[in-house]
Amino acid sequence: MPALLGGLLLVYVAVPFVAFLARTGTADVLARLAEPQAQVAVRNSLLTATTSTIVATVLGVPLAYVLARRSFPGKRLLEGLIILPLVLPPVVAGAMILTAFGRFTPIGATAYAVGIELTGSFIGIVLAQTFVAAPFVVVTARAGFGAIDERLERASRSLGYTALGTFRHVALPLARGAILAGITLTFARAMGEFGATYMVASNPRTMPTRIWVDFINGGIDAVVPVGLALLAVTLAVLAVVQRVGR
Amino acid sequence: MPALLGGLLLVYVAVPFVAFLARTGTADVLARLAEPQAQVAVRNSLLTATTSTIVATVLGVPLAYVLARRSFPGKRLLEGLIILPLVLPPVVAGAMILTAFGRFTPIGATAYAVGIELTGSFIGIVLAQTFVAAPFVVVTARAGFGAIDERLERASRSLGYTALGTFRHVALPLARGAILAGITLTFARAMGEFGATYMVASNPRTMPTRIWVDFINGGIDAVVPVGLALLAVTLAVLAVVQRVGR
Amino acid sequence: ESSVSVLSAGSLAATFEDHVGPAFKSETEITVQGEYFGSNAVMRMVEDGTKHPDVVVSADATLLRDRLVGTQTDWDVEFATNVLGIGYNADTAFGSRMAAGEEDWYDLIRETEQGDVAISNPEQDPLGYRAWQAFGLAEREHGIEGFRSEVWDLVEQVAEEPQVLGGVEGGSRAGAVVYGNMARDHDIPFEPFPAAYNFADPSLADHYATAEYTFEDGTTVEGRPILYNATVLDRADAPENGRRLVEFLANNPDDVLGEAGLATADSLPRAHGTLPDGLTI
Amino acid sequence: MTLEVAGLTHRYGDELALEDVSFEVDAGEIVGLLGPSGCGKTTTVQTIAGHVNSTAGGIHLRGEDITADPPERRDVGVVFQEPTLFPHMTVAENVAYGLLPAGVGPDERAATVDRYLELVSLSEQREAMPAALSGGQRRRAELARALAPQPDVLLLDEPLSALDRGLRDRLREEIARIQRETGVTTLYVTHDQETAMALSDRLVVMSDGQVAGIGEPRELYESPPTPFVASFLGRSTRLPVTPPGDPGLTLESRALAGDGGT
Amino acid sequence: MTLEVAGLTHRYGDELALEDVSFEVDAGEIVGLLGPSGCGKTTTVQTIAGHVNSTAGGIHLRGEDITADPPERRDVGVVFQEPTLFPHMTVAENVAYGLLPAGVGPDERAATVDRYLELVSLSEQREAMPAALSGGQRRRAELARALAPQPDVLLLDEPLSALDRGLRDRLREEIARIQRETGVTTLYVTHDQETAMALSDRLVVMSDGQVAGIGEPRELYESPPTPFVASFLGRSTRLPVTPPGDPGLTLESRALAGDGGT
Ligand SMILES: [Mg+2]
Ligand SMILES: [Mg+2]
Ligand SMILES: [Mg+2]
Repeated sequence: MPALLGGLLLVYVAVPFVAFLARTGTADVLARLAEPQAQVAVRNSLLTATTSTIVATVLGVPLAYVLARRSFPGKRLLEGLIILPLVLPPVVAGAMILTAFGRFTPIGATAYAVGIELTGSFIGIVLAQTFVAAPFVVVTARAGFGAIDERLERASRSLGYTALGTFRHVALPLARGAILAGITLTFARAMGEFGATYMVASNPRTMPTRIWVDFINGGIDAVVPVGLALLAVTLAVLAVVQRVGR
Repeated sequence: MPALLGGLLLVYVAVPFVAFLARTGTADVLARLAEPQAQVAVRNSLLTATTSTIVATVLGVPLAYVLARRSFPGKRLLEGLIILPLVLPPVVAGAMILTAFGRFTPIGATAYAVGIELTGSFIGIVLAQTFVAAPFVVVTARAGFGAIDERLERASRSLGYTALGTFRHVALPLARGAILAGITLTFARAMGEFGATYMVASNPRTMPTRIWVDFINGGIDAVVPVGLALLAVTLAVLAVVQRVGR
Repeated sequence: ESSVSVLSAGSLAATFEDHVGPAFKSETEITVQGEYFGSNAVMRMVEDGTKHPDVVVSADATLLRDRLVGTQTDWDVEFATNVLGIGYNADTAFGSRMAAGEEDWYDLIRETEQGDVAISNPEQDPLGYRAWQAFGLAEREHGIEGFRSEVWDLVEQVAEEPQVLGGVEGGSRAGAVVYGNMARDHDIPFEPFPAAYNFADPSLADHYATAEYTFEDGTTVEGRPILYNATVLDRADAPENGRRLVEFLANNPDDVLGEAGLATADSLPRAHGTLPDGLTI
Repeated sequence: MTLEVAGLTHRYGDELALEDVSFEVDAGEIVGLLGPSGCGKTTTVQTIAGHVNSTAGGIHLRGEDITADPPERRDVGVVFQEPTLFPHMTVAENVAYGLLPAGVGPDERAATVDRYLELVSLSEQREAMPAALSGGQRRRAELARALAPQPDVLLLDEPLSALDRGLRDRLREEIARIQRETGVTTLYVTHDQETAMALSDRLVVMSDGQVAGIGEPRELYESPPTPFVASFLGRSTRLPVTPPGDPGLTLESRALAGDGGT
Repeated sequence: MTLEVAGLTHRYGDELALEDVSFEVDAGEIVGLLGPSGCGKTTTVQTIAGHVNSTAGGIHLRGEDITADPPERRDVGVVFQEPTLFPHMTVAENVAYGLLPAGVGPDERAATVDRYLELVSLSEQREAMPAALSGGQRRRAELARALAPQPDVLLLDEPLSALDRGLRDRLREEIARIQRETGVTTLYVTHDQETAMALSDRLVVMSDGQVAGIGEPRELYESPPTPFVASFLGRSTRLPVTPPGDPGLTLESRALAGDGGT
């Protein structure tokens, strides 16, 4: 019975995928992937999504810890804030990022004055991906930290470790599984991010923006090569993350 | 130190939001939300995202259970398959759904013949949202089930409960927290889903498609009313879910 | 409830949502259900069969005619035109000098920094290649040697119309080459180009045609007037409603299109191919 | 004959975990299933309970062939080696859990729960959550839970191995008393010769997936059928009393150091 | 004077958890902090350990004011009421954990771990994970972990309340021995009069957030300063022997039924 219901969902996810490949075929995938445009997109996506995931993890895991452990006025508000990018349609997220970091905003202009372009650049892509994907690692890691008995951390403090040392030696290793799940979700989302990226930095091209351009120029069939590459690359990276994380 | 790093991420998420509201103002939000178009979008979004979340939960939680408990050949493949919609840019997801369920496909034509429109309809929206958002509840619930000692379930079987009864009385209550987190992510994602929805069913309008149309019509300022409504409605529903789920 | 589905160029989103839709509904009780992508994507999705609207509207009459007439339909009606020009952000140096109106746009744009001014991607969007063509025509019109290549290096090619305007509004761009109706929809200041290169006058078609743009794949597109056309697909679900909408557009009652910021020329509306029975313009 | 295990053979992948294991447990009898770690005791228990499907062989309960039945249709009560109280239910709810599928009505259910909680001396803990119980209390709650639906056979898989020495001795006597009072047919699995000898009416000694000897404790001890049985049963008397590191602490620390399972 | 607690007052929101609590613990002394559940014992311990910041009052350790120090700078060893072994480390790693911030080098660290594991009779479990230990072994591992960095004061917060009766008695004696051998200044928190009387050099009796009496066990017992001390200390002798439900089971089931905490 659970298998039956679950199977239904799997079939539902599989049908579009199979129909898509059946219709489009995968004939000249390799030839198309050999084109420099495609290769650049793969490289850009890997580069930016990895950066975004690292940024999201390095900032998000401590945030998750603070949210799990401390209570302070306005905490509820911050918790709502962190779900925000999850709810926002990517277009709105993109528009928001532009209002904050666009070239002629105070922040954007300052950065530009010192030679850093916050939009239409790798940084722009990372800004967009981080904004949209970071909540996943925060929400998941928070659940992981919440499940740790706080007394273990008190014991660590009384054994001479600072709050930071305790975080490193007790909280982090014990929440590893949850953090790993969060990194998985964040990386997958960053790799697939299109809407906000397209608003903030449609160039340089990532795989999703390349796919969009291929789509409007060449229709559904043209999407297949980079689309498959996106799936393959993402799943490969996640497999490595799982292995290393164990 | 964790608070500092975490604060950085919060600030990063907050800055675009604040900049956005500062720039656009929230003056005539209520007036705009009083317009029937906006109200229809709110209603449609609530209706479809709730339906999608229920479908994803009813199918996805059993799937998560099967993935957590059974091992069978091809399991890795299915696990990859279920992350797929997470990685795909929504446009590609939308294109895939259209190749599977579009009006002139075998499935779409058959459904149309008996009076069911799978695209450009409520069903189409639910199809798109479920495809994109269901993985969250599966991944999260799976982690929850995985954390339950399997021996508890064996004990339940030996006390006279079928596999299904054991699922209901032991596995479900013990994984409740994780399932709740999954439902939260899925609902938030379904509420915010734009790319696939716009491809599969840009009408009837949901809040995200309404926002998109408002945006290309009226620019960034025009996005504010429905955008705020989207956030408010989603957070309100999630607050209720959290309360009921405890 | 009776409705008609429209797949339209993104630049007409406001036109349909705020002007044509409500006016048509009040006249006919038929609801317009609009859906908007770049003109190229529109054609592609109709060809692919991923979208099956009743009415297709293009911001590039030739594009629709080349791609859909003969396979998906055998006629189209040109019903409006539009003006190309520069929309700007008055808070920037470039924008404030444009607003002052004392200097020529082509002098001001050359003083911007790389990326300050945006255009649509010419590979994806007619708005993009029209910018290229307009720069070329302007170079000749004003006798400014090397203007186009100089400016071309300065401007940033961003995705499509929505992104172009989003940049100006959001504060990441000082200005952008846009259509007049877009600037009006978004409430940003707009300076139209002169008729010689604003692509708004169908009678200057031959002049516009002297400017060309060559795509990355080597094909070439000539400049031509901005001409919006529409058709009803052969396999429309609601062909009758579709025809009424096209008729409504062609006859433009109460200047609905003018309200939306579009231009109508004397030569419009103009039909191509054999119009279906019952459709009169 | 309440329980009949005939020719049980089980393979995990390539490895032969059980090989032709056969024995019987009479009504009301308590049989000890004794053997060193890894000899196949738990696999045997799991097969009888229906959580492992044997590669070959059959199991009869009260004359019926239950080999293919799922666990929930077997009327076999199990106390697992590790604790399995449901953490989201009170002690009373845990004990009542198995009564519902057995079709016991609400009133009788409450009475039954009371009776079994009293039997294991946990009446005062009826509303406690398992997390609040001590190790010995948990074990007794599990015993009550397994007994309440009145199974045809009770399987106890090393129920004491996770407990400390002194508690273990006391709880062993408690189990003997409960078995006497309820008269439930019991298979008691252990690697501890002393426990097996003290508790069992009869012994089944296993070694390396096979039955090495069956008989009454004294009989097996006095005339062991195989050298393995001889050495395994004899060892408890031959065990040398090793002097601990610090001679000053001898008796006290011995008592504590010796606790816990294998 | 090793530990000096002076005028400790603590509020949780509106509620007054501690009110002007003052007492001292001499070097090498073992002082029992005794009182019924909820009287403020754990809050006092947490305040001394630095996990709770008191609203008012001060704590001096070896003459130094540590009131504002974070827990890691206090040289206070704690064994919490509930088990807190790090589940991702072996027993030896747990015991070694506190030696690193104390600046003990690798060689000495290994020797120290060996010494303390031997002290608590856990040498054979050095590589075991905490989950594999019995309840009593866990408690002893925690004791070793708390003692290894040689804290100025050891705080034991009802270390036996989660254990079964018999084990409790044995481990109590074990703790007394370890305290004697290491000579560590100890504050032993309990709600159990018997344990407190048996273990302590001196007693601090608390009631409702306040100190109700301080003195040597016998002295307090014989001439209690307040009615509360009288009734609380006296109760262990006045406790009536209630006959259990089934008279046939009397002694055996009593021993088991009485175990566990509060
Ligand atoms: Mg367009
Ligand atoms: Mg075993
Ligand atoms: Mg306490």
